[in-house]
Amino acid sequence: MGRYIIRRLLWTVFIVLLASILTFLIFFVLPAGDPALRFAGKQPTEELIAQARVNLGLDKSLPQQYWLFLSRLIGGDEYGWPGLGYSFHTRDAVLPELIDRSRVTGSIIVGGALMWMVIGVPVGVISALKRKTFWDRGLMGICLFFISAPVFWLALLSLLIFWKHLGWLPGTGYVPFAQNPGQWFAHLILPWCILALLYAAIYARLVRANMIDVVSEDYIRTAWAKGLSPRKVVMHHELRPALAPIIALFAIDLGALVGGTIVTETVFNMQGLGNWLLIAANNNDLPVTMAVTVVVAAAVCILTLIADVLLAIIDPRVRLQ
Amino acid sequence: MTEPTTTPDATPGATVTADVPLVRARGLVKRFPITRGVVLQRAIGHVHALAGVDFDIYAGKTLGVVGESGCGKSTAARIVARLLEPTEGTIEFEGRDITTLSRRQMVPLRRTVQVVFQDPYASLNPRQSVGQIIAAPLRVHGVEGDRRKKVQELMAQVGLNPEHFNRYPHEFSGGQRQRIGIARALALEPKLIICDEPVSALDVSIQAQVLNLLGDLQRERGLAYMFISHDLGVVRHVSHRISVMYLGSIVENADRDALYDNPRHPYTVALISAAPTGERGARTRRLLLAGDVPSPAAPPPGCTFHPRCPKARLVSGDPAEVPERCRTERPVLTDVGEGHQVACWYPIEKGDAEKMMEIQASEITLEGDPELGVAQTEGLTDAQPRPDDLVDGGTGL
Amino acid sequence: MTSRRKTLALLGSVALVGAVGVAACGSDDKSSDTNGGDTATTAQGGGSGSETRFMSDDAKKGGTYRIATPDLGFTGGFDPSAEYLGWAWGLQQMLLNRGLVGYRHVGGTAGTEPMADLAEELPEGENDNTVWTFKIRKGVKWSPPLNREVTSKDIVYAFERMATPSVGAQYANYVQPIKGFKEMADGKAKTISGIETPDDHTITFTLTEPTPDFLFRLAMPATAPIPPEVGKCHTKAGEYGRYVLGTGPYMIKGADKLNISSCATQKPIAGFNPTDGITFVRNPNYDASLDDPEQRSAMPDSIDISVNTNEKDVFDKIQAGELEEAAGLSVPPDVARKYTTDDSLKDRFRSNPEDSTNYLTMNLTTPPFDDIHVRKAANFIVDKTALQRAWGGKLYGDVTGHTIPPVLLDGDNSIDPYATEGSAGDLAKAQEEMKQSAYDTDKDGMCDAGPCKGVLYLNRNYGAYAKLGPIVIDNFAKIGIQLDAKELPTGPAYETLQTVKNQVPLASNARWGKDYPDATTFAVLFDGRNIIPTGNTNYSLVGITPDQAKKLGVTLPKDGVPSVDADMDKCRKTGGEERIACWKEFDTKVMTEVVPWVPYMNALHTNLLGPAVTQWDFDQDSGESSLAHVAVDPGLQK
Amino acid sequence: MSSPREGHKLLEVRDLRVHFPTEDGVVKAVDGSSFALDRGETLGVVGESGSGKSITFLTVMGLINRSSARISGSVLFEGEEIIDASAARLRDIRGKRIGMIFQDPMTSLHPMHRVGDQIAEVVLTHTGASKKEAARLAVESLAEVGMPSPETRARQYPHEFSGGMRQRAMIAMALVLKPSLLIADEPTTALDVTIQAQILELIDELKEKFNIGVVLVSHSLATIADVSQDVMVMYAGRPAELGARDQVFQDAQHPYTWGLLESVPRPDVRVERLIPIDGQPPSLITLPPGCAFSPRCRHVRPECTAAVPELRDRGSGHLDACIIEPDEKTRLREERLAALEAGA
Repeated sequence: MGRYIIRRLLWTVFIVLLASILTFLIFFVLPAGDPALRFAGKQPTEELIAQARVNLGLDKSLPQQYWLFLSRLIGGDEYGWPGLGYSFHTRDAVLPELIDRSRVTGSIIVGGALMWMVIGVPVGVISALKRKTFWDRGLMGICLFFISAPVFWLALLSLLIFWKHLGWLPGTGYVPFAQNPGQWFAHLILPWCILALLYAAIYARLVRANMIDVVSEDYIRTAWAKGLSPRKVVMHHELRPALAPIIALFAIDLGALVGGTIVTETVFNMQGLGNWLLIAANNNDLPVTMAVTVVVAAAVCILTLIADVLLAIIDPRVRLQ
Repeated sequence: MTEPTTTPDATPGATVTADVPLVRARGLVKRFPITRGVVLQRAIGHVHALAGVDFDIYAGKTLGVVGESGCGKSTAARIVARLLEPTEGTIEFEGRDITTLSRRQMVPLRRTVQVVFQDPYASLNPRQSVGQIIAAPLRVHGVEGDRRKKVQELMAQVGLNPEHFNRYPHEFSGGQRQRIGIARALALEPKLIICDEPVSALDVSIQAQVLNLLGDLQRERGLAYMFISHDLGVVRHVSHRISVMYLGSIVENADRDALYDNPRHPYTVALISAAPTGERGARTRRLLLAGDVPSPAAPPPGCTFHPRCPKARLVSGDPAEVPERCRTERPVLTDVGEGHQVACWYPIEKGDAEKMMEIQASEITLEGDPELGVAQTEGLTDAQPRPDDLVDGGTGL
Repeated sequence: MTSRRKTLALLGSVALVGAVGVAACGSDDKSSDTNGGDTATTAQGGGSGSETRFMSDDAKKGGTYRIATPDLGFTGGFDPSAEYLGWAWGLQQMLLNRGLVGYRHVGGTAGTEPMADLAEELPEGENDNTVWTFKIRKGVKWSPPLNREVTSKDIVYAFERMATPSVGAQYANYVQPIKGFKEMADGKAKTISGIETPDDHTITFTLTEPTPDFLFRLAMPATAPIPPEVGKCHTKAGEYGRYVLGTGPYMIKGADKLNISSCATQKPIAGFNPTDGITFVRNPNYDASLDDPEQRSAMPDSIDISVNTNEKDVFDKIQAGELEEAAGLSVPPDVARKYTTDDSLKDRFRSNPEDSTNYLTMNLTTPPFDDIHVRKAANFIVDKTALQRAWGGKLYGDVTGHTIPPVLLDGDNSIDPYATEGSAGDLAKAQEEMKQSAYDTDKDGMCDAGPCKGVLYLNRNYGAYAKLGPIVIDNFAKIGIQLDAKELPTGPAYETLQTVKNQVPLASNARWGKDYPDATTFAVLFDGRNIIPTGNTNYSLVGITPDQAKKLGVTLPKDGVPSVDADMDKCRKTGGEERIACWKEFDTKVMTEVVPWVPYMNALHTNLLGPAVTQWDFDQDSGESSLAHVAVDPGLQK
Repeated sequence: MSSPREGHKLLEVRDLRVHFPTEDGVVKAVDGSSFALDRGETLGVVGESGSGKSITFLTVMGLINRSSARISGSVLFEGEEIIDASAARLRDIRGKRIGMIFQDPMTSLHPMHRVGDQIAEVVLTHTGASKKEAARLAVESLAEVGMPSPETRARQYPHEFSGGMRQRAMIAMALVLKPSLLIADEPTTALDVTIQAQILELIDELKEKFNIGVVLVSHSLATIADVSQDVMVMYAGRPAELGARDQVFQDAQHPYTWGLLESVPRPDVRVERLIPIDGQPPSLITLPPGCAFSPRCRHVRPECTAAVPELRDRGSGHLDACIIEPDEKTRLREERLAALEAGA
């Protein structure tokens, strides 16, 4: 197990490097505009452009630039470790902003994920157990609605109702937990719900499908033949195999959301990583793009690692190799 | 039907002379690597699915191959069908080495070898009508002419109503589906059909129908069969010559009746003895083997059967002892007369069977062979595929 | 210059959509990208502003004035030495830091007149406008933690920063006439020889050429004092933005906590964070008696600028009273319509000229636009009203027929050599011109030679720009020019246009705005000496010489390309009313003898004000809200 | 729980009917099944797919969902009528007094729980035993079924077991509380030949040892032949023939049994051509009138289709559901055997 985790962590490093190289190449290959032009101002002179290149490190060859990125990443820079440089766009150190924004995105994702699991799993289980009943059809209908409803629209609608009309919740924006836990919660509750509704719906359908598969497994028949109570059959025999496949998916979804809650962040005006990546991409902000890429890649890798370890604990057939 | 012989007579319809087998397989070895890693895979071991196998298939005749899961019988069949590449060894088809042929050169040969699979439903595309399914090989191989007529002829030949060519597989029963599979195999007029457990999934009363159909087709068309089965009764019924396989090797090779009447390998004896016959008191005459088949990933040294072999214990005179030779040297197939080949250092002699049973009786009740049960598990701890998972199911087919 | 990437595929799981507006300079578009149609309400700008300033009789000091923006969008990290965003200039000039020269920060021509700010009074240029001596007001103190009096050395340091390459000063070109500036910038000198400080309150600039508009240049925030004890710790491009100290009525919240005992102890000021926004609070060291109340009324106790990525939410909040106004966003047409049609709300919608010009640029070296008659025909045929509609209609822009925005010509908008009925284009007049062109071989008024087909036309691919394309294509087709439209995201569109060797014949993806209220900041676009291989802003290549053409790989038409370099040089040396007249003449010449553009609109800046705003004005200089003169009633805030 | 009174059969099923209403019609999976079984006896039940053999015993176990099936008749287990017993009552019986094992040991054990825990769960569910005690019983039970090193095995997971071992573990689970009845539904079908023999041997041995009744369900007559005292042949949801093993094998009375015996190739006897049963098993929704086997029967006569034939005792407890007179059948049987011999 220990060796496996170490190997996987090395693998993570490899993936992160690969992702950063790809991002780096995409940045320079895509015809997106020369960042130096932007920093040379509105009326650039050749000297100014050249100077901007030097200032941004764009005067060096691509391998040199990448090497610089890498050595800073590993060795740290004046802003701390890992060294992520400073933003082309805000001219500000990337690391502290990354930490700030990670808190925002983290708050959204963790809360949302908790919510969607707490809603999605029971809904799926109930639907599967009450298969083809009014409950099942009703719940799955609702799920289908949330899966097909555009997140953007749902988010705006929820704001309109709960902020503008009812006035129950504060509007958009983020309040750090350390500043005011109550406000933090009040501001996050809608984004959580919006994020959770879609995923809860997806997960409910998955759990239901898995449960239905599991229910017809031979070993469930064995469980009944043992004279177990229905509760015990569900809790002890059906749930585990039905949820095991969800774990891997959960990890990947969570990882993807690290950089992917763009719509939620934009609508609810949360300055998180997704939003940042969007701004960075719009502004040729290489250091920020690279930083978010590294974080997302690392998050996906580490989350899937955790999922795999969890899966191995839950399902003894899975071997960590 | 002629009496089975080692060198068969030229059967009507056969295109090859008696001496040259249709298929001659020599030294077939197939190893499946057990890999670790996602991108950079490295082999951490091998499943020895086939460990050097020789056999001949003659035109118009049936080679039966029996053995339990993990013995390599399906791997051998797939290699002959060219669905798998052997790791080592050669296959000659009508005297021509086809192991080295390119994909393109294989095309005409593929027509001459067809496969009928175990699960008739899984091997038929549910979205195609029966007519389309049977015509598919004709289309693929560019056979011209009235395909519909040809399809209907084939359907009639295998006992399906030719009017039903527009129906879909789910509208047919299991036995009828297997007939569809057979019709499809026949479409290109092959010389050899590989039957991989073709009746195992069928009900008893239907099995007989399909076996009779296969027999009739062989007589009419001079087809050769390579017939894979775990059911000794079925194999005996269809085969002219039979190879018994155990853990990737052929342990005994003999004409049908010689094998059943006078089995020489202890494993063959056990296999025949274990098969249910429905006879009264059969149980008392059973030779029960201890333990399970070891993992092909870690086959025992020497004779692979030695850990379970009752004859070896008879030879040593001690239920817990096995002769050194069996543990260290691997026996090769040796002719013991009239084309009867056996790979055993101490082939069964008259009276051995009864004696073995006595040993067995004491052994079976004492918790099998403790070493065997645990050793096998240890050999398999690291998610190595189990024999039944991998060798017959995990080949990507 | 803004470079944007509209979309970027990054890792399979991360898809980026949309684009958040970033304003790099006054020229950039912040107009609506939806067509609101015409609304028959007149813009409120253009006047002196003071009459419209007060919305309520009892505008009081105090409260927090709250602004939201989708992205602070600073181009130089808010470091005044480098920052080139007009809105950022406004914040620095009006709130944070006083320079030698300032403005009234009101709308209209009243807002474009230079005023003495940190200087005791405005000097006359001596020696043919080459020597300028200023007396600095005594007693003006830096905000905490500095607390000391501002001196001439602080101003010298600001100029030295601009001459330090690593700082990345984006408009140092405006102070290059100072003697010795270039030497320092090139590393040949340690100081700028043309700046002298006989004492702490006197500073003299000696210039290498007559520069009558030098006062304007000294109103730019980069020339305002910077305390060396802090500035010298931050010489990387944009870095000082998080440490800006000033002498204005406000300071960045938390500036007083800055530990200036050494460079190492300095941590970014807490009140400014590119992620969340920037908050200004009163500077305790600010003495209003040492300032000009005309320039700054400084009513609110604090000004809070927060980032909000949801545009709709921003306007919802303004209407609900949770915000006072937006920055970096144009009022959506549906909201604008509601506020312009309701008398009780009318006062809360403002529309002012931001002194920018929208135009189609034609390349003087590429066929068929190397023929002046084709260019003139283009000016006749384009339906400017239709283009204005594409931008949202009259609330968002005034149709124009010349290059320099009227405010810079003393409000004169009469130059219009290609006027047509309703500004809708005139086929007959266009064909008349076309007939005189060599590209009209059969003289039927239609461009029919080979180069008239498949003419590359560059445009942006989103928002209002995308709506321009079909109109332009349709208009040019009427005179036989068949355009081949290429629509790109903002960044690549700019880069394509700014690379000379691409030889883009026609483009509508660029706009231009003033840097300071003088026409010279528009003339630069036609300065042949400014042509550079990449990053070039003289898109039409006006005044390109055969030498330059050869170096850049451009083929010149046989008659060459007209130049206005001498004309602009002449105007730059003049001053006062003579100067305005000279620029009018210049503009007329550009439009009749060069014809590099089809100018079609001067954009209007729209503002929606929340119900708690009790006083508001427009700052003509920055082309944005005048935060120097806003007031809010906390009781009306939500 | 009442102790079984003397004179009661261990299991007595009378006229059991299990019908599943579906959209296409009522599937008559079991349509009048009657038989009985005593302790120390093995009842072999043979039939093809769809013959109702598995459904019959799933019904006995109470494992058929009553909301989806119509169940009628009588199931007396140790003298107690359990056909309409409450769910709780049935749970009490399942695992404790009736153990059941299934066809595929690969999938019948829970893949995520230790084998020992799965066995111990039966003990914990039905007795007040402590966890420790339950674990001890589980190991004991594993030892009982010939599992080498049972302590180690109890801590392992099913995937670490071979097929034979898994089936042994299933048997250990079924028998851990020493029930009086073991229902084995195709217990060897998925196993290799040599392992099949081991498992059958084991079941027989345990039957003797614990004096339990065993029901051995199989599609193959040969499989059940050596270990059954009584044999029931089922066709289309009804018993076709029921009798002592020797009666059924040596003196089969139903043409369907004849067909089954003749159509199977045997390793010990070779025939040139097998004699198959023509046609297909009937649809359980639209059963043929009268004798369900009549459309496939070579000896069919008009009376066959008139009424569903009753199981009739041909003497000494040998019952069959064919209306042809015994003498006539003896003659027909001899003819068939002669034809078979001719083919050999």
